[in-house]
Amino acid sequence: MSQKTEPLLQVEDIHISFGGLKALNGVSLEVYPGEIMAIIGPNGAGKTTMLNVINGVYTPDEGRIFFEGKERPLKMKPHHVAAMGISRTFQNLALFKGMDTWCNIMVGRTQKMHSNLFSQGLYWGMSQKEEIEHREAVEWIIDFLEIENIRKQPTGMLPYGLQKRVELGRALASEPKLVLLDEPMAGMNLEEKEDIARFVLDANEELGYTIALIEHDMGVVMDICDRIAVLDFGNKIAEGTPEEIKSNQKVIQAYLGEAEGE
Amino acid sequence: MAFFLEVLFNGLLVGIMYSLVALGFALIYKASDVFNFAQGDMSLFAGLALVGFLTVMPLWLALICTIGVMTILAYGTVFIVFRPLVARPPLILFMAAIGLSFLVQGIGQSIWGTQPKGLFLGIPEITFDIKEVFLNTFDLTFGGVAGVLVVGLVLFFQKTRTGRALRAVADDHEAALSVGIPLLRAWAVTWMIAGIVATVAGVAWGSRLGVQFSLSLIAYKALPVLILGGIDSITGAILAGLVVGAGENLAEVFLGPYVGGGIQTFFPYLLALLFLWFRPYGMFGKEIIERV
Amino acid sequence: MVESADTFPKILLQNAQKFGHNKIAIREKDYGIWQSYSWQDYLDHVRDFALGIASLGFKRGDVMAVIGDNRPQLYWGLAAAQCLGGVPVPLYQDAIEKELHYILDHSEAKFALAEDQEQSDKLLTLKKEIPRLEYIFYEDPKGMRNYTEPFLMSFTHVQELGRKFGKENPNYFLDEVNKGKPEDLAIICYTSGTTGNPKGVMLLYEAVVKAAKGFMEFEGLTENEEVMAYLPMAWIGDHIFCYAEAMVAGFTPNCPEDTSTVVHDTREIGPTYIFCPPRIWENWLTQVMIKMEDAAWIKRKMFHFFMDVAGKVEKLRMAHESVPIGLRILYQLGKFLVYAPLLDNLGMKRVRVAYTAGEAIGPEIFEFFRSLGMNLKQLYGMTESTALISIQKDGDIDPETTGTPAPGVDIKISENGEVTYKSPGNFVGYFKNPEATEETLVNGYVLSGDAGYITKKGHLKIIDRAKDVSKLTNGTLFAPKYIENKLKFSPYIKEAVAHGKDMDHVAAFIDIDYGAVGNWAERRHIAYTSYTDLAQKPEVYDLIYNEILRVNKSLSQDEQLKGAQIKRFLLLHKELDPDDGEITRTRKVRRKFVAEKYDNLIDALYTDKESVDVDATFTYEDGRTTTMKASLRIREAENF
Amino acid sequence: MLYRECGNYKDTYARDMAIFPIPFDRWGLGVMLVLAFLVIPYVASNYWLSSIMIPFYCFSLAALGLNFLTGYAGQVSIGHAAFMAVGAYASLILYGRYGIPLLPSILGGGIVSAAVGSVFGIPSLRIKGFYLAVSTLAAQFIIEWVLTHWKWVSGGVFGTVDAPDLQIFGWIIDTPVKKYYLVLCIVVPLVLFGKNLVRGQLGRNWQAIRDMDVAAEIIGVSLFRYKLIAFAVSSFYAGVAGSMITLAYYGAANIEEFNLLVSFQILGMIIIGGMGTVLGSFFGAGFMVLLPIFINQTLLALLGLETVPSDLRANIELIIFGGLIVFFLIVEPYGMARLWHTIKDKMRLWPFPY
Repeated sequence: MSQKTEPLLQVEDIHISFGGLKALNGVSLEVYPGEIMAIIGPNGAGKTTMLNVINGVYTPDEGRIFFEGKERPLKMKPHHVAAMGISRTFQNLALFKGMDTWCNIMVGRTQKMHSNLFSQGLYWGMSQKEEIEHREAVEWIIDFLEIENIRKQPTGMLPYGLQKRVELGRALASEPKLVLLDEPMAGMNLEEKEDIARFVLDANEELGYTIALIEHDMGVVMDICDRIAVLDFGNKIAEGTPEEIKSNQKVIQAYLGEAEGE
Repeated sequence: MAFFLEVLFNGLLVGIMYSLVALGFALIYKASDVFNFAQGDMSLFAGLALVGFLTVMPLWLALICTIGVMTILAYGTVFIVFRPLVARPPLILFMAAIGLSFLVQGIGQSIWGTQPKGLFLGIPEITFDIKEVFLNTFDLTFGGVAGVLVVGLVLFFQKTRTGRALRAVADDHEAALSVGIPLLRAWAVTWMIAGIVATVAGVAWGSRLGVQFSLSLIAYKALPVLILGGIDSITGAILAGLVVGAGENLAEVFLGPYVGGGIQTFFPYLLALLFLWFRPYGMFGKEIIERV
Repeated sequence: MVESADTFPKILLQNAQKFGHNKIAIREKDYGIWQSYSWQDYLDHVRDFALGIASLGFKRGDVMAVIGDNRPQLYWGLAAAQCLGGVPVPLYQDAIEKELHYILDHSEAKFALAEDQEQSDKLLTLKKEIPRLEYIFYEDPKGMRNYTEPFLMSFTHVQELGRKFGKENPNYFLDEVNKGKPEDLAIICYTSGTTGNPKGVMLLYEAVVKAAKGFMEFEGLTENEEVMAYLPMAWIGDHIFCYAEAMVAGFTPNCPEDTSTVVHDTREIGPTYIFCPPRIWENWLTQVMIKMEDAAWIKRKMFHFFMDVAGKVEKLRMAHESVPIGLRILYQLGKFLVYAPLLDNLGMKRVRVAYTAGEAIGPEIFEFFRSLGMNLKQLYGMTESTALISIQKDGDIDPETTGTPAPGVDIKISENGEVTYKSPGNFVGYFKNPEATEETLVNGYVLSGDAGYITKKGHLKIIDRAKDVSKLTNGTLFAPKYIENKLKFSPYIKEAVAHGKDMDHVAAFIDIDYGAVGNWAERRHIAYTSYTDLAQKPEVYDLIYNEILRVNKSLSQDEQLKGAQIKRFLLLHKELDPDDGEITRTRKVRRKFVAEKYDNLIDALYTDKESVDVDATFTYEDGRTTTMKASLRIREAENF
Repeated sequence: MLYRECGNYKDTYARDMAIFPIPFDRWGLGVMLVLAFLVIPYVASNYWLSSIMIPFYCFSLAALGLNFLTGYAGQVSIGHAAFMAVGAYASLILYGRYGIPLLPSILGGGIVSAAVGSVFGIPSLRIKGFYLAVSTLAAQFIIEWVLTHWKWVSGGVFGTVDAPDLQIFGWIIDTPVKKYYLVLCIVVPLVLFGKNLVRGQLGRNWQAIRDMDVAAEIIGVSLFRYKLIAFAVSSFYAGVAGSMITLAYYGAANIEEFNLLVSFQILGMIIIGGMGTVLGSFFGAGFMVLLPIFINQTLLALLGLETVPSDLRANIELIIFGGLIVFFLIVEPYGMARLWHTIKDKMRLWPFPY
């Protein structure tokens, strides 16, 4: 993972505030192709806000966003951002509870499906072809994430850990250039965490996905990430390799501070 | 000019009534997340009840009885219909309210019959004019009553202990529970107040148009008011009521003739839609920031 | 091109010609659907892989080990080795490294085909100690990206090599196949002997082919059968079934997606032909019973009522007596309400022929499935006979026996009561183990090592391992296995070990069935923390006590074994576990081992102690061990 | 108990994703179709055909339409009858005034209504939840007003237009049986079409929006596009339903047949029938159509109250109707369809409990 290559995603000097409260205060980040990059920081540091800015859920007050070298408008509809090749999982489960696992993942591929309403209604011609070829792709992901036995179960019923896994699958389904994971391991037991960590690594090494993730479990972050950026109260206080971060005074303080706060 | 003022003023008088009904909606929504579709039917119910009682007792007693009936209705609603639905998605509650509206209407009409009934409270209907602006005592009276009630409610919620408790419930159910405010009782009280509001509206409308099914339609007047003002805002309800009342009256009188008349039915909605396009949460509604 | 189809490679060619793409040769549930391969595909895959390993230096007579869950690629691996005149050696996928090490080393395997990362890892560690092992292939590339060993290749990669090699040597494959002769060695199956090291049973093509044809003719199998391929490939039962018979008859084995989805996948396929050991049938029955226990009482009542009906009808059927009309009507009703849906749920609606073999099966279990209308039959066979010795004919069923000698099989009972046989499927000896061969293979007859006799009706009845049959001090015949099986017929008893050799009475260790007893306990709100805890609950002792009485009663029926009723018993603090060497992979008790390991318990059983302490040592999956103290109760049991 | 799934394996995705993968369901459907096409027309009395079956089919279609919008896409609409009205008037004008053939006119009605529907769908892009629900009322009132006040549309303030005789290529459709077939032949294909929509990409995206709209959009579902499509499709179905019920049942387009109450009834149908299921639309419609008949002919008769005045009956209907909506929301928020599925699952597992 060489720093020289030009970044896949680059956000510059992002400012955003909600009703006077400054959520992000001039934060800049880069994600390089092929890396696993982590954004860490105490609660309320603005990590998720950053993802939402990237996804186009929020429109920042100031700043610039580049993807694959091209600048994109600050105000952009999320599904257009998705079309650019950025996918995402969510901090609090955001599965489509009414649908089966495989349908959830199938939705992830919606951008790739183009058959028109009539073809779909008749389930004939293009739409049938599409449904089948995308089902194959979905099955590949199901196999990759080892969730065969819940393939046809409504996701609402699934245990938490599995739901997170399905969400990961949904994010990978779009074959994105960049995957944003918002606390993929929050609230999991050790075993589940190891599983997800393995899948994230596989996705990165085997499938070559570029991944940016938010995570609280330092152990995991230090293990699997190439680079780490640390946010605190809407500012980036550090950035670097796990080793550098470990020894960084500001970071330690930020965390201690939080510890006292709690 | 005088005519314009007259139209405007009459519109405002009607508007106050709208505010009142809308207030009923807003109160219940704030307190229990229920979008009470049955508000209009409650007015009808109250009207029917009052007429019913009037046949056997004097007005003052009849009014008290009506209020009593509405209270029972309120408690019944909360404990039979909404108790089992606590913490269900708002959409479900909304639909339950629709079901409720059928129940209330059906029950009311089965007890007191469907045919229109006159309701005479002996309020004189004298038309007089101030600088050619013609008004009549009847409208004024009810405009007044409604106004008083609106002010009263606002004060009740701002000043009294119960009122504040109810607001607490409205703002945060868990918190309210944690400080020991019994949720369901709070709801019941709110519904009771909404019942009284409905009664006033019902009586006012009833004594103007006669007590009949169409009374329940008053709700559909209040709805645009509600969304225009912002579902969860009391101030919004009041202001929007006046705006809509005035607006629709002016529109009917000055625009109506060109398009074939009868446009009050939907003018308020058009107004609300246009406004919401720019402020999706109404004048004073709380905006929800998307969290993911 | 193919002279006579007398070896499996030739039969494969023949099938490919005969069926081409019109007939499915094997299916695997993968990526959510049943991936199907026609006989032509089957051949193509086998050829490519065969040529691939040939290009890597696999020669006639070389040995290839195969290890993993049932996968088409692994079956192709077997065939590929055979095509080149090599010998496949299937291994138990759950075998511990010690066993694997022995077999790999002893079989002189040059190549090994593994299913996935898990199996490859085992082989990689073993390769360090066994340099003779040249190449390791894996079917599922998942997680293998970081393995750089040059001798480690994916199945598909080898096939590519094969295609290249094939272009250069177009006739190589056919030539090699045609070199194959019926008297060549087809396969070496290692039997997990109850004592000592596994022995490599050498089977020739003629034996396996004859055995397969034997089954086919005896049951009139066609190419339209469907079978489930989910039992260990190293077990002769699976080999004869999903490989040999499938080739000879041309029918279709189906590999489930995962061990956790077998039940579901079986239901989808609806096999027409089933072959499994009693414990599988037992599991199914237990599952049924547990589920029905949780059903609404009305349903439960209905279920039990109709099962009684079915039981009565089946008894009459077996006795060849006519079924009264009333009962018949009830049976039809039951068929609609219970039997048919039940079979459908178990995925056995389409079963034409079902076998139980390898162990004695409990009459209750046997009759349960038969009474549902399934043609379940007992089969007596061993690896040494390619699974074919005696078999029950349709309409000549006796739950106590294993039927009459199969066509072409001659059975003799030696004077010491041991069953010996000569069958077309007979093996030619143990690999690199002449002594054992001499002991077992005496002038054409195989000494089965089982004690048994031929009943008046000409059926073979097996009592026990010959060497285990002994006498109590009071002289009565003591056949531990016979008693243990009777015990194990209870859904609550997983394993049992009976003691009594040269003792004055019979005593027993009991291993409760954690699932069944646990469920039983939960329904009675008996809290328990672990197996050990559950096993020592007085309520559980009572539960088992009744089972013991049941067994004693039935023993008291038999004049010979009357005196061998169970007097004292205890519930073990742990399940007997192959990993601890207490039972074999095929769940046969290793008596000596157990006797030595638990001698203090046995002693206690023959004193009048009320309880006994043990230091229980457990071995976790990862190999770590821990010890804990436990005190086991001992109970007296009434005799009749 | 009747289900037999053993041996029903799928070796291609095409088979696995077929519209009815379970054989028993296919047979079930077959039986239903045979009943609908070959049995009912010959055993049912004219009264049943024209006053029960035809409205039942039409309302099923309308309910299905609303189900797309509310049950699948999660956008509440309480002005749905208005779109039926649009379809009704549009097809009458096309057929009666411009002499366009019957079937094209009916579909045309649907298309016009779809267009109107999408216009009223536009607010849903900015407005959510109750705000949206209320604003759909606007459709009801505005359309009602237009239909009653624009002479060009309704020819008069009463908003009544009589339907001319129905005929396809000279084949006169006059008897109830013929009308029944006309309706059936339009409903069946449309329902299958709809079933395919909801189980395909469109349906999945709708449900995604319903369950978690923000997530859906981030995943790549264009809310704008799919909400509008939902409005369009659902009003198309409503329009067709409206025009058919007018042509084959009422015989004249009358705004009163499409008033607010009807809108609520359709909403009630999908609540009681089951939101987010095609089957539910039929359950709900059947229920709603049969309820009055049940009350009048059975309930009151049993109670010996045949003499109850009609207005009171109407009220009793209201009470039962409202009561049931509440009841279902409390007991089974997913309606009769869910009950049916529970039974179905029991059948599939029989005799096992799970």
